[in-house]
Amino acid sequence: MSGIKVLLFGAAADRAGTRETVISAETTTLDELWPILAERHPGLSPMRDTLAFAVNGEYARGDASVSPGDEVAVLPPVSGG
Amino acid sequence: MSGIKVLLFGAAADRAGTRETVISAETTTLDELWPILAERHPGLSPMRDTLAFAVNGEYARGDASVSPGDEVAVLPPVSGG
Amino acid sequence: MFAIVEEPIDVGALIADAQRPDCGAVSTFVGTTRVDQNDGASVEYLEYEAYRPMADRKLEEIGAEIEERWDVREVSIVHRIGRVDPGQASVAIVVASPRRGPAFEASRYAIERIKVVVPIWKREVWSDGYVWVGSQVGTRT
Amino acid sequence: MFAIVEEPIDVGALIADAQRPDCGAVSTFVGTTRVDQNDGASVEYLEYEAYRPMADRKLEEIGAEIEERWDVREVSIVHRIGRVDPGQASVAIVVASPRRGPAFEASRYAIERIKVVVPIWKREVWSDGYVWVGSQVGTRT
Repeated sequence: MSGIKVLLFGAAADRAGTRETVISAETTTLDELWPILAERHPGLSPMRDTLAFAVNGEYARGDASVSPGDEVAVLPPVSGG
Repeated sequence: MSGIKVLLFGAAADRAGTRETVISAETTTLDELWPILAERHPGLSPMRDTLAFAVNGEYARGDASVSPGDEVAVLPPVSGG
Repeated sequence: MFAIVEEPIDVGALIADAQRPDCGAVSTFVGTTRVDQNDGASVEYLEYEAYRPMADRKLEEIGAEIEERWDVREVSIVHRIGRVDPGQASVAIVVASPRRGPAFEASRYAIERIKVVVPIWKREVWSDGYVWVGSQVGTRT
Repeated sequence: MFAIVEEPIDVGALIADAQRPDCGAVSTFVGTTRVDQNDGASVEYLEYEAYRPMADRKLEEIGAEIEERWDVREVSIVHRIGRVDPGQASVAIVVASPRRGPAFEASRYAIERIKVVVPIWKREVWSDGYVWVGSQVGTRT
């Protein structure tokens, strides 16, 4: 029940058709989480190379560890200002 | 009666002790007007190299012509902003 | 002050708050909704969303970077989210410094950094659909 | 708007007036009275005077130079004269442009040009006398 919470923003939320999803997984990495997310939301796949990720509110690289209870955010290119 | 009106500003007015004076002269140049002004207001003399001049509201060089009825302005280094 | 708000930004108040006797310069940048036009369509408004509280924290980090690099005495960054109509302010940056050089440089730095690191996204809502800026994802054909 | 005024400058109103649907950026510079201190004395206020109407015309010329060099759609320069207290605005420059680069560059250009060509002078009134800035003429010993 305390899976990995995944938040999606902007174009990623748009392509996924949702703003939030929970993935049940043991401790893993962002790179290993991605195929699970992309399978669940195929519309995300073409965006892969443009996306950044955050773990618990801070930018993280693909080899960053994520565990149940963590919050992962899927971040398209930012366009504030 | 329609001499050359000379306006003084900022530090120049301060050193001259006046903001306006009229010099009776035929058509002349700024360079030739200066000794008359400096004699009348000796406090101005030390400022000579820092001053700019305007004739009828536009910056003018020392060889600019001035005639009775013209307005000459004595401009210390500007310090707006 | 570093804030993400949903209401119009009172830029005049931010500037008034930044004016200080130990500063001679206040540089302000305001980003506004610009109406692009093409193919007979035009932008009707922008709509912003943010990942909070990460976005709030990134604004504060930019403020800290500025205070480390320049002699500034007051930095405010306010970003609006939600719908922002044409000509309205989406972001305001106000920097007060003893001297004008640092004030200009720091305010410019702030807007450039915002566009790179702050998790905020905008979509342009056109008369014929929308598009997420930067992703080219949307409903315009 | 190009103006020399004797009252406080309403910077917020100038910015609001500059916001336009065809612009994405408004850059504003506000010069304020900074309290210098030395030898146990401090600046109490500044006092500005202008050679008018030459000063008004020079402000307009700076505006024309800016519109020639950059794609800007709105330029306002307002300079206050008379007494300006600590922290108060003596000058405000507001530039609106479709893009931020020209807005920043043009507002910076305006303040640099003002300090060179506009016939306005300030004296610092200290607790122990005054001094005309730039001329070092005054009553401070």
